[in-house]
Amino acid sequence: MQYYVLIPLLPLSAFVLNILFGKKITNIFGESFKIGAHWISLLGVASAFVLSIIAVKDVMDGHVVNADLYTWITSGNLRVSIGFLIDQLTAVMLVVVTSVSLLVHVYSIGYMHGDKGYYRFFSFLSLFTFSMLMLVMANNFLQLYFGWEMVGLCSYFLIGFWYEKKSAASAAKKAFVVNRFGDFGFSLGVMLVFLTFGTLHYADVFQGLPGIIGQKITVLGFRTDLVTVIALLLTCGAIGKSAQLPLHAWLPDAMEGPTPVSALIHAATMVTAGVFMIARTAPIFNASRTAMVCVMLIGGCTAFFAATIALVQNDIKRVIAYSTISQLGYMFMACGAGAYAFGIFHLYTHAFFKALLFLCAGSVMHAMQGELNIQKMGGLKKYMPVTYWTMLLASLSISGVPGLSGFFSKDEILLKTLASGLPFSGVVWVLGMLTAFLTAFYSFRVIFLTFHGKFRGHGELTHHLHESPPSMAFPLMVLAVGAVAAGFVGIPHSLGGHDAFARFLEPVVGEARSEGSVAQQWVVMGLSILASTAGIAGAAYVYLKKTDLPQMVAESFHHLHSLLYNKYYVDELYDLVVVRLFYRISRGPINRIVDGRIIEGVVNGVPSLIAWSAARLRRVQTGVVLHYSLVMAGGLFAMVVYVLARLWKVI
Amino acid sequence: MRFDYPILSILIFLPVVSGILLIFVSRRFERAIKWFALTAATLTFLFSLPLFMNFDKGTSRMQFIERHAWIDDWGTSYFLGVDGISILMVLLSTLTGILCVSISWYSVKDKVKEFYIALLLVEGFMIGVFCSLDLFLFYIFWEAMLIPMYLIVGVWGGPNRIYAAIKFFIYTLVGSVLMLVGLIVLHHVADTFDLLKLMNTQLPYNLQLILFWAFFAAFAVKVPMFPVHTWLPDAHTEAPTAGSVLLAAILIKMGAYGFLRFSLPLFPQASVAMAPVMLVLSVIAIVYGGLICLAQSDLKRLIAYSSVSHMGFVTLGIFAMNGYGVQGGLLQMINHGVVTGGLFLSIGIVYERTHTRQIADYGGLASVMPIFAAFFMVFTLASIGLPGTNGFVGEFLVILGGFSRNRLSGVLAATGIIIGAIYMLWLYQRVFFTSVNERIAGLKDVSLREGLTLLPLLILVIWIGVYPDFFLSFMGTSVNSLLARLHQGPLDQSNVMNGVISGAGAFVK
Amino acid sequence: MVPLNWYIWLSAILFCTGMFGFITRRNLIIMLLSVEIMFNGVNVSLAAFSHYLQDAAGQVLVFIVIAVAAAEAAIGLALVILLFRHHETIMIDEINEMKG
Amino acid sequence: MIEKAFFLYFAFAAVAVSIITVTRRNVMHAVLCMLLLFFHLAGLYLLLNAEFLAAVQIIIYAGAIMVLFLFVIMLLNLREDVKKVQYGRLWFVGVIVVCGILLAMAGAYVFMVPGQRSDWTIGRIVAETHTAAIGQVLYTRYMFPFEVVSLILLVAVIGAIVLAKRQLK
Repeated sequence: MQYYVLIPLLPLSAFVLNILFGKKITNIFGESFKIGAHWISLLGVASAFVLSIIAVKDVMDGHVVNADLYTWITSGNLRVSIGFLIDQLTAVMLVVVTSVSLLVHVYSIGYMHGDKGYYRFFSFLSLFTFSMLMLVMANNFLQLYFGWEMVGLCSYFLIGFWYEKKSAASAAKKAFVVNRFGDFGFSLGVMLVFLTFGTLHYADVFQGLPGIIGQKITVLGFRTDLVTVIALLLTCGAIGKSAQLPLHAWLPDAMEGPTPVSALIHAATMVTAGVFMIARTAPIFNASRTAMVCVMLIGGCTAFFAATIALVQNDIKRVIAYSTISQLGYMFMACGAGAYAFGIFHLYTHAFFKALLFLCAGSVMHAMQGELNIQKMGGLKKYMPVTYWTMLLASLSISGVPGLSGFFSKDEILLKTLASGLPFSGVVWVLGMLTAFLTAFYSFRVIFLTFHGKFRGHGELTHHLHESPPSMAFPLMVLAVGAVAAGFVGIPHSLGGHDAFARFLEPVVGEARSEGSVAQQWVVMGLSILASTAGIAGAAYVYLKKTDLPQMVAESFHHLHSLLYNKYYVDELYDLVVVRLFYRISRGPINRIVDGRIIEGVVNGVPSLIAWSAARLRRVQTGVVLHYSLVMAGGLFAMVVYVLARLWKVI
Repeated sequence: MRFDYPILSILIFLPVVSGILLIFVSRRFERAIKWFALTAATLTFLFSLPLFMNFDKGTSRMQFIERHAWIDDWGTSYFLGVDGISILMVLLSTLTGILCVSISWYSVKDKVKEFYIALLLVEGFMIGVFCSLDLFLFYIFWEAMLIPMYLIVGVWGGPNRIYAAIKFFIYTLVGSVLMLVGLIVLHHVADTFDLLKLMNTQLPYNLQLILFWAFFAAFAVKVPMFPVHTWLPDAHTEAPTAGSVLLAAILIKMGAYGFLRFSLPLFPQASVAMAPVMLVLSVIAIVYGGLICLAQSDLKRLIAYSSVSHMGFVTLGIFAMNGYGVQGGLLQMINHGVVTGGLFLSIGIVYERTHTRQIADYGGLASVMPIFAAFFMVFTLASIGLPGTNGFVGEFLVILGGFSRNRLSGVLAATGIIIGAIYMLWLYQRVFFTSVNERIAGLKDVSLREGLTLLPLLILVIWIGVYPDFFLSFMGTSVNSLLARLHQGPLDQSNVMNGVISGAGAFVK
Repeated sequence: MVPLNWYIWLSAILFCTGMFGFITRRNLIIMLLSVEIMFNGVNVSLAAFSHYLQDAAGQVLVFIVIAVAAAEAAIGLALVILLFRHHETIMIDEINEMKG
Repeated sequence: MIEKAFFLYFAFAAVAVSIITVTRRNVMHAVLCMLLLFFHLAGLYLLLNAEFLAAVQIIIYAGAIMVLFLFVIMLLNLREDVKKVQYGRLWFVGVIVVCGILLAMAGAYVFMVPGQRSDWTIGRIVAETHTAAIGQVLYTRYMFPFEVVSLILLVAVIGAIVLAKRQLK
């Protein structure tokens, strides 16, 4: 057996051990002696991380693995196996997943300390790691789908980790169900892929792809391009998982889960699965211009849309959540523009700084006794310096300050979008630029409101304010290094680098559609630097100098503010149109009328009709002999007449 | 493959004879009666294992055949055998038998002896249904099973049990009577009840249509398909736990099994012609059954309606009439038996403690009974078809089958997955999450006996989910030969409406 | 020689008279008497046919009818006694225990 | 001619008497009229050369059955019933039906075709004596009905006793 089989298997066994025996371990060793359930998970994930590094090295040496483990489902032509494909793309994902997961595991030791579901938390984290690894290592669509759904399940478990809270339970369900809407399209896409190509293995599908380009298919009476339909169906799944418009509504609610979960699942790894999937199936998307434009438009709109909402939110985790949606929009933009490598590059850098942002937020929450409202914070800089400095680095990175990792990836995306030459690419590029400005603004709004100025919270809280324990601080520092340096692997040519990251991924996802002219490169870079500095400066001016300005702006643009503050009323709309409608239909027409009246009416109606007619018929039995004799005589008469009539005919 | 001992007869008559023997045991020895019933059920299960081991997966012929002369004048004989379509159902029946005995250990308190007699009789007759290769014998088992089942619902059921039992009985009886008429017609034409001989008889198309609808009446009620499903929620809700489990796991599979065993091979052209109608009904059942779950406030009723939806997948798969669909449908039959059986067992466990089935009376159960919550979670996930559980494999194959037969039916069936997730997770949330409802505070978690009852099903959920090939390999050959038979005749799909009309006309005549 | 028709007309009229009594009278004993009249009406025609067709079978039938009439009268009257004991009346439409 | 005269007398008397029977308020009167009817019918049987039947008519009907009726009437106290309305409420319907049947029968006679004559001529009956003739037919061809009738009578005897007995221990 090859070592790579162990990469998902180790976290899986950690999960099994933990879920079965975790409680006992915790009980035996007790809270004080800190050999808790986390060691099993930690061990599993750490070894997976080490093996991933080995795998990356192997891939760099040119050993691409594509091997089947065993046959999962056989039915007719359908042969699906559980197998592993480890190429450059997978290698990147392996590193991202296992490293962030490992750090979040370490962080959780401190963060979840004393929670009664301690072992449960770690077992689910391990299960998530396993599922995510299965997702990225899959060598066929169905296994991808397996991982896809399993990470959704883990997300469900972990969002609803504090299930006693009704909001947490509802958010968990919402996340799962909204994702199911996306998966609906995804699963149909997988089926269409199978029916078109007769196989679900990536390699075979991509091989058969040239043969079906130009084929038509009838969908609801329209004849459309087959590849486009497949690509759009796959996009459905990606939209759901990566929280793009219009299925983004679950991600902000998902912040009900513990913060490490938000960092790992709802920022760094799971939500990027959509981007990963698009990159993985890049040949299919490349074959359909329509699908690419769709993806790019969705990405651009989502990026801008989410960034505007993030401007006015007061819940620190929600701001970061909307920022995640917005950054995922960038990745979609990149994929849509055909620059898959840069989408993945942004995914990779984003994983570090976004996980860091979340973990810092968790650290702040930890100190603030669970308070999330940034309006009630302030001046935390002096109490928690590690958290402050790391979060500042992350914010600088996300804002795209030159030299930090976020700068390289975002800049490249904007450039490649502009250069792609696809329809609407200009519009999307403008949206991306605006988003860059907004991103810098809201990121620093959080920084300034949280760490600068005076403490605006409850007076008593000041006694509790303290830096987080080392197990939490250590991951912050490691991630901060990542947030700063992760981008160095992909320094573009124009800055004297070699674009090493994109070169590395080229065998899998191909080159970008166009490098863009030198002039474009410099203009885009300049504009994006301008946007980020403007955003930071604007935030500093508004939230440090003129602290009453936000209030004034909010009042004078009252409608716009409440529109943004209420997230464009999307939740309310969905509640009205989807949720209510479902329940209405179910309760009224279906349950009460069709089932209750019509079907049950017929079913119970037949016996009651019989009973009714019997009640009428029994009146014939008067019990009076005279009536019976009369009827007998009448019968006799009738018989005689009948016989006579027959005789009459004969004669 | 033949044994030197009649294994199928043993499987059928071991429980039946044990049930009859129990009649002579005094009702005072309750413990002895329970242990006896458990032993009988376990022995039956153990006897079914050699069947499993020695089954030859490479052939579509009937195996373990037993044939004895019975009533020669009518062309009927005592003829048993299994193939890839029925063997898994036999195994599921024997397994379910044990679980039903075990789950009723303390929950059935009065008329204990009679209860176990009825239970054992049902088990034996059910196995008989799945093994019979003679239509007359099949009909006898089919009807015989109804009587003890009627008693289980009507005697040991909930407050509204009489209504439910009578409804169940009349519904199924009406269907069965039409099937009986069909049987007689079939015998009149072919002069035999022997299934294998009948399969070699080419019936005229119009006759096939009539017979198809006659058999449809019986099978559709059992499945239950869309307009004739309303007995199911009532019967499930009122039945005792073991009754619900038997209903869900085995009894309603008999309808789908009937389609596969009789309707499709005996009336191939009619089945092909009527398949679109069946597909429409199946899709309606999937969506309708799922939507109606959202309006339910009773745990068992909700699961019962979800059965309607899931059985819609089964019939969709069968009438998709391609390898994926039929195999998926068959696997989905097993899956639904395992999963819904598990859900009903779980509800029985908690009902024994709280004596309420109203969802509103629960809440926060996960804090009170964590192990139970874990079990229920797995069954819930399997029910919504999460990959890695058995539900996914079945649903995927069925939808794939439906999709390749008719895209729209596949798409609509796939919406069933969304709806399924909504109602099951909503149910789970209302029962297990949020703060602890005071009515259920302090309940004991599952006992060892209850855990052991649920565990086999849990293992099956994961096993089929992770390595379904083991189970699919049993069916492959049989399904392929069935499909080959189905598609050998002239396919005339354009003439469906004419078929319906002439079929109806023939009925009138 | 009396024509056969005359006997048959007589038989018909007697039969109808008996039937009239049976249908219209409320008194159970009278009804029984009416039945006897109907029997007799039939007997007349049987005997007449026997004579005109020179067949002894007709008379044998009359013989059998008389025996059955006797049995009927015995059972009927026993029932009358029983009814009278229970209801203090033999007016038949006052007794409707068999009403559905 | 004299035969016709006798027939007409017996026939009209029988009809008149039967009408009187069914219309009496007093049951006793009805029974006595019924007796008269039986005697007249016996006369008709004589006209038909059935002297054995005439004897049976008088012995069994008049002698046994009517006596049974008389006993029962005397056993019951029918004073109340005598005062009540004697005809059912639907009597006119009865009349219509009866008239209808009479008409229908009349219609039927139009088509009446006598069957084939058999071999029991007057001469043969006279030669064998009437009783012996009936006996020959009754105990050969009609043996089975005869046995059945005997069983019916047995049942009637037992039934009548069981029904009319006051209490069964």
